Amino acid sequence: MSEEILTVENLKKYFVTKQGTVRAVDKVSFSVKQGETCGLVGESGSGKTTIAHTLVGIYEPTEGRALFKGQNISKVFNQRPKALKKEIRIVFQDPGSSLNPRRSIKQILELPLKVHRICNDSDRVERVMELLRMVELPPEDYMYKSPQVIGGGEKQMVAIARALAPNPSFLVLDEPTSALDVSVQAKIINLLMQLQQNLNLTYLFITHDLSLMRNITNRVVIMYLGKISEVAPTVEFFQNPFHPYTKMLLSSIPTVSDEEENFKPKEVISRGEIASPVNVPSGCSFHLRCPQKMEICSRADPTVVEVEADHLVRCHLFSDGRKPT
Amino acid sequence: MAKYIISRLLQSLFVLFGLSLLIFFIARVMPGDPARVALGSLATHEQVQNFREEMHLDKPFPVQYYFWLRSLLRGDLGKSLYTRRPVTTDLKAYIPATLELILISFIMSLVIGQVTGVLAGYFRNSWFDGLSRLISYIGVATPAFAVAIFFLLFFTYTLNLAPAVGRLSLAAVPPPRITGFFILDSVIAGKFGTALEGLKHIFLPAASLAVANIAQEGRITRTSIAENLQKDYVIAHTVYGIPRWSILFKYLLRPSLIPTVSVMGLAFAYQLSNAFLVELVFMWPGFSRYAVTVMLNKDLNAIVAVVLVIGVAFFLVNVIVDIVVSFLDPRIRLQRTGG
Amino acid sequence: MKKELLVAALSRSRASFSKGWYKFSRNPLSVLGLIILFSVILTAIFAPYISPYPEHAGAFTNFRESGLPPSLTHFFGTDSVGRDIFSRVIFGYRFSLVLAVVVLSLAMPSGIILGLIAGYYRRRWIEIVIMRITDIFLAVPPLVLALAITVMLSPNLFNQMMAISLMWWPWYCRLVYSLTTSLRHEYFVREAELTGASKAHILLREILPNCVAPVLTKMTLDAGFVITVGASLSFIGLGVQPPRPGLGTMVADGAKRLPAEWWMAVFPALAIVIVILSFNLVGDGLRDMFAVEEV
Amino acid sequence: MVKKRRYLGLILVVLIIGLCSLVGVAVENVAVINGMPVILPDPGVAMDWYDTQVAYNLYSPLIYPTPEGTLRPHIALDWQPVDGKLDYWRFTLRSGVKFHDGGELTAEDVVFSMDRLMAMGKGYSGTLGKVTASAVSKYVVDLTLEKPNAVFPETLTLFWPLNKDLVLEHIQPGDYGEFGDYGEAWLAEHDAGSGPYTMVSHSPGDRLEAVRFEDYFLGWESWGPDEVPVERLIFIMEYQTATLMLLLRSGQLDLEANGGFSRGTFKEIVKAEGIHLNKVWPEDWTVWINTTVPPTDDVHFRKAIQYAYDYQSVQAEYAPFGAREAGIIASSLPGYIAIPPQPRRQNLEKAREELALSKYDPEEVTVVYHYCAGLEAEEEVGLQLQADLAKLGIKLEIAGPPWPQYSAECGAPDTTPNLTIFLFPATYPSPDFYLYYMYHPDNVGGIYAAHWYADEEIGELIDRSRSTVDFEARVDIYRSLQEKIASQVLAFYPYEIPMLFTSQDYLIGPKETFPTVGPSVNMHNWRINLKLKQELRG
Amino acid sequence: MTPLLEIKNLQVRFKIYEGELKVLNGVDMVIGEGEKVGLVGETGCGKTTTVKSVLRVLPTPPARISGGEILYRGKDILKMKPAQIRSLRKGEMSAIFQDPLAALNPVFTVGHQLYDVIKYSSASRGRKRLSKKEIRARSIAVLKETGMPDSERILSNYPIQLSGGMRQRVCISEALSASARLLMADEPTTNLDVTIQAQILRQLSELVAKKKSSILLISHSLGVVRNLTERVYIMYAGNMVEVARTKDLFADPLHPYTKALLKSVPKLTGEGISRGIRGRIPNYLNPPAGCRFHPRCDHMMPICEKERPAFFTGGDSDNHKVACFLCRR
Repeated sequence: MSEEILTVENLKKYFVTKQGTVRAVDKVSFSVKQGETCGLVGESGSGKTTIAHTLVGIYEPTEGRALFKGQNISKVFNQRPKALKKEIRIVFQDPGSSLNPRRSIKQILELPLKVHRICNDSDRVERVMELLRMVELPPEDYMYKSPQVIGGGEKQMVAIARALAPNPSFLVLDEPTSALDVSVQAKIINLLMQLQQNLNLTYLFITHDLSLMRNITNRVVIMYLGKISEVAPTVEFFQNPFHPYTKMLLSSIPTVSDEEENFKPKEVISRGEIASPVNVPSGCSFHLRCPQKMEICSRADPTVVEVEADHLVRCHLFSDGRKPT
Repeated sequence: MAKYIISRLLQSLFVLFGLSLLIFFIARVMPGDPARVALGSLATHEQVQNFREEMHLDKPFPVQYYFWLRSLLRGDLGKSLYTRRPVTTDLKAYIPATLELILISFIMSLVIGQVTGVLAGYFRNSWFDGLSRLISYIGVATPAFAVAIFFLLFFTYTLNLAPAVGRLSLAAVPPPRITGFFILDSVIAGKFGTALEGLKHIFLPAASLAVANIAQEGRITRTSIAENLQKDYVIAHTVYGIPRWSILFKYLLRPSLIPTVSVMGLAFAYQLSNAFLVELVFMWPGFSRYAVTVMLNKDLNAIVAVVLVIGVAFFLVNVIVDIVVSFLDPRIRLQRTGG
Repeated sequence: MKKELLVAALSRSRASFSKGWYKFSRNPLSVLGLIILFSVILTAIFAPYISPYPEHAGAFTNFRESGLPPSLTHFFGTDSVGRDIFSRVIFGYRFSLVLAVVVLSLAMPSGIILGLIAGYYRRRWIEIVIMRITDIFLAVPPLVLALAITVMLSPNLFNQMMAISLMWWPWYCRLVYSLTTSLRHEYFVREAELTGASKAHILLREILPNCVAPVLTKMTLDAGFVITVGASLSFIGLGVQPPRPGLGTMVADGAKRLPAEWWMAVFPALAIVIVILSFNLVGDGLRDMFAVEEV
Repeated sequence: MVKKRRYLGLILVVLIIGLCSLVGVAVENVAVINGMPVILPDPGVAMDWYDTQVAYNLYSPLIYPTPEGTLRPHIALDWQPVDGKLDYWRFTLRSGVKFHDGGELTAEDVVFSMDRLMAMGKGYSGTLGKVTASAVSKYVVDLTLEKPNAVFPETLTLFWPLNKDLVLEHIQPGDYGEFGDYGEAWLAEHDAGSGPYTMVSHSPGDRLEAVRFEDYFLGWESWGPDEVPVERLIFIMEYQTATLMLLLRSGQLDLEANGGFSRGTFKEIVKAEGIHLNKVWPEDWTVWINTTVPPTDDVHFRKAIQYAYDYQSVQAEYAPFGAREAGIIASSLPGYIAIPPQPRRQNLEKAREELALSKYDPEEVTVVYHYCAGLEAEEEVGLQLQADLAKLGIKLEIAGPPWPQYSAECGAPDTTPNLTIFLFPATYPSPDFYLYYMYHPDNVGGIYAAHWYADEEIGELIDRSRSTVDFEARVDIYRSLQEKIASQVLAFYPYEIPMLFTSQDYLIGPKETFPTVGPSVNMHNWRINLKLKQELRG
Repeated sequence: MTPLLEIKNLQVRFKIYEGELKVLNGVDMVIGEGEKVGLVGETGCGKTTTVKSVLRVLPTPPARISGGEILYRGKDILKMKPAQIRSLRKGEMSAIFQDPLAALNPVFTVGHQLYDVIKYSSASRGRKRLSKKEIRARSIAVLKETGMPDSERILSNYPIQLSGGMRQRVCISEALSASARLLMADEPTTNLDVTIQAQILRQLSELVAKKKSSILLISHSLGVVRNLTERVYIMYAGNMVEVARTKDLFADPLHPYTKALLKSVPKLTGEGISRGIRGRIPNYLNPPAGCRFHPRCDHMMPICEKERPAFFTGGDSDNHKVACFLCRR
């Protein structure tokens, strides 16, 4: 496969709050290859959004770094070169909050064009219309509308168009469809897939929805409480999940067909609750919920090991690099 | 909570310091000669000059301020140029009268405002609601001095119901000073006649002062009751079979009190500044009338003291309000204790 | 093509306007307030043409006609030097409205800009400086500080305006500050930052428009409040100077003649109530208008 | 629970009201007097009209003024210049004058009080000049002056001896060496006097109470059948006209001695039952013209203003209350002359002529007129002048700053407005009061001389009058002084009016004269007719 | 099976500025005694309005029930007096709401709220009043039933101190503490993580089974409904479009909307994702005439524009009913 466009190395992001230090992201490493869709999966509090925000420069990492095309991008946005801002773009989770309700869609789409001087004044309207067409919104109907009056799916389309405006090569998609109905989600996912092909984009797709991952990603990175649990190529992962947590996750998914039901791992049933990121349990942070807990789990934090080619897992069961029997 | 109060205290110390600096600065920059004002028209130039030296008025601004700060640390707010006695003595003499007034009007506004607010909120869009809204609009829109004048005209001049001047009849002997609150002191001293007089006298000024707050509080309570009525938890309580009255007076009232209590700090501020006008109209020998007098007399020390006292009072009221709100609202309480 | 787009844009704004008007007019009191407010403003603007005795608002005495009760020739009666109170009330509105306009147009922009800056640069020294200064001004009710300052300046309309303006900006500063601190975490602000938009763009184009609704509502309510404070200062004797008619001054003068010549105080006082009432009603209407509707 | 507490409060309130209504309030023989804010009743510090408001009740002056402008013995039975040069005076004191603590007032007390006044340099020390006192015997005091002063006895109406022993008992640390603070702090809330009333409480600027002193040296007259002595005096301070009228009508206020009412209220009082207006001595309305700031630094411009003012208009309004044409000194005083040019009428022709002679273009200048906030009579003059000057094309700006500020403005020539209006009664009964304080170059500036015109010639004339022994010769000098002053147009004088105090009909004085004296009221021998009070006020 | 709740042709409208929103356009539904019924629909299709209508807690105005009947054991709820409704709420009907944080009073402790719920619902039965101790014991018991860890400590906590899952457990305890005969769960797990969702759903189904309650599970997620219910209603834009036994519906969806919806759901088996449904849900102000789905339907026929389709029996079972003219035989 093609080269790695983004590499995250030992990324750490801690937040200091009144209640204590929140270890949102704790030593996370992974990479994304050119042209692929990498899925970053986790439940709430797993730190997936923090990673996304660190990558685009909302936060500065506490430790570690991220490399984009070999360039260190571990800086906040106002220290980033403009060219980088043009290359890496993000689509936020909440379509309601990501579009300024007091600006028209035209104004919203024009901003990146102006900032990055993509085209001159006369072409700008044309480009805005082109962008709208790209996301299948008729420009005549939408250009002068306020984001307030359009539906959630359409808002997200506009947000995608805005992200695409300066011709980026890398898109961080932070749960772009989690707030939407499935029928709308389907539409947007299809659009995204199509755009990826047409524009040769690389996606880092963040979601909590494993079924969605199954259908769109090349690789998945599973996170739990700020740490990576498992990294694997998608097909491989779904056929053969290693980590007890990922199994629990898979088994919890509500399904709509018997085939799916049969597909789910059976041995791990969901129990317990995710701990607060302020009070991460010692040892393996999952050990309190883990049905296969061992004595070591409460003491030592396991390290990531590559069990099979490209399939990494962070669990004491696999500490010797092999599958337990 | 203690930590929170301490941090508030530090913050308010800074604010009060800035406030005194601000007043000092403005007073120095502006034209006008406080010494001349203080001594009156027959004073000779020499007398004025001597007086300036005595009060450090001839010194540059930072020196004056230094002297003031130094004596403040000894609990001395300086001498009033107007009454020629320590400002602290004046404050002690006048504050209770205003406190008594504000307290009574506060109770009036709380009781009347709450009751009308709850009823109007619950019986939304009824005739009662409409009437109370209309009255509250007018109440909010009428400046305190206008209320005072309308009340005077109606209650005193037309109906001859209430006296219009002072805390007691002019010739009456005030009760021995214990708390400084005439009504309370009279009751303690067993002079019930005086207490009744005091009540009669305080009624009009307190009512004039209360009008705006009644209107404001009624409105806020009404809105929050009406708003909370739509909340999911009210629906949930209803569905789970909790009776209507319990929902209204327990589950609805407490969260609805939060906004009402939250604005009480501001309401107190309004009452205090309205007292400036009401005390003038009703010749109420209180702190606010004293404040207006010293301000008009450019009595620098007293002005600074008055402003600081108001600042401190405002701060205390806000802290109390905060404590009450955090008692009512666990969300705030938990946030503050960091739990 | 472009023309069509323009037409579309126009019809959208017209639709949103009429929707706004609907929400505003749902409360008949707001409409009443608007009507009163407009008439007051028009009356103030055309005071010389509307008032029956415009010269009575200036240097004029007619001792023979002093203290006349309300009649058809003098709707509100005459004052102690024989001036028509009705005419003077009309001119008095001028000063009240000018006061409100000047104070708000001085206090609002400065307060808004400082609030934007302080809110956006949270936890930086500039926020601390601005907000601590704001705290100092907010530590005491505006009337008290305005009174202290007006006294120290010499009492006239100009100084009154300056003093009240000086008291007023912190309220806007704090309002916009709190709006900005919450808005700056909104994704659309983040997005603009990440895109690389300038600070000016973020503050003025992204954040500021979202503050318009609360600020505008507060402004309308404040106009009434400023007039109250101005009238209160005038009532104490620190406002519009004679012979120009200040409503508060007129009430104070008239109060001396209670109860016999009640009209001297009552009509100017009612005039104050009416103008403040209309501002409040309109302000509430605006609040309804800007309120997010839940379906 | 909240509800229960509320009920508890309600019951408590009802209970209190119930208890209260069972007990009435006892009525005493009290006179409530409204005056100016009394702040420093200490006669060594007291200054200005308002401070001395109560002085005659608490203290006794050395010499007593009469409303006619003459003097009569009081504590001093006799006074004479010793060598005829008017700078060395001998006073013989009355014996048996008792202080409130029972001690007798002697020469020693007078010397002490004079020393105190001079050492502190406050109060009326400026009016008296530099005085050295020495006791000749128990009842004889010599007072030596720096300069001859023919009106020195008149100024002694403002000198009230204090009880030396009592003051010395209460001195606190202060600036005067062995005398500490000379008892200043203590005397702010107590008295050390020999007057008809003894102070019992004082809240500066708000309220002062005094009770009758049985052993007053002039004794107390016997009372009529329904008449009772005023046992207690309460001085209050209130400006609100409507409030005062309400208090007067309800019988709560017995005497209004501030005089701050306006024409409309006077009319009301005249019509009202049970209260009446008392015309006291005349006062001059004076509008100072500041001669140091443009455009009023031009004498022609000043004359133009003088001619432009319509004297008849406002004066006519007050005619029913005794208003008449005003001069430089009060018309009741010896040596009064009407100011030329006569008759004093508005003369726009002349005004225009004078304006043409002045160096200012009326269109380009603004004249500023200040009056004391809240005083309608002063505002009326301003409004009238504004209308008059408008006819000449001159713009007059009127403003009414509050009193303290208003009087302070006159402290420096550049802050003094072009025109400032004041009402001047004589603090001591002599034309000298007007002439010396208002026109002597030593006293230029301040509210008594806000014209800022210092003329050595005038000064010399005034000094000459002060050293002239012969009364008639002195009066001649007063006349020529008035003419000289009038020619400079330092002020214009809208009208003269008696001070108008309002009192209850049931408050009765010894000789049916009003109890005002100097800048004070003296309630000695005043009494309340209870029957009348009952009839009038229920 | 006797019907416990029967909704017949329910019509609800909301008044807004632009006019009247015709939100519920003739909803029909039957819930049998002890039956587990699902109601699936996308955002804004009227699911919550239906529940609120049944509970009689719809804010009126702006809402207005303009037609239909809601029969509970044969009695029309819409015609009941307040007292009757109150007694219904005590032990007959109960509900769980989508946002547990909003459904709990923020300023009272969990224990306090639970206490009152138990106190008032137990009082109705004519049983003797429970003592404080008994109520407390029951509170702890009902919390435990929902799988709440550490339930005694939870009683003194405020709702914000709890995690989303725990809050929902508290709500379930409140709803079930009165042993409700009919439980309406309105999107009970929407805001929860999948692992927690799985636990809550498991717990809920166990409890319902134990208490032999009927349940109406409302969700936008087909998967959630499939695992928990016996019968499913599919709702679209204020209409029921399809109802069938859960197994039948997922095996053989008949309505074009149901089909499209099912295809839009991403599957674990990775079959790719369909292009969704074109268009968007109709504006309730001027909903399409006839079948409200027809503008988005790939199989639109002329009649669809004119007539609202009635329920036609389709598929293999008599219980499988579809409101689509395609199924008219």
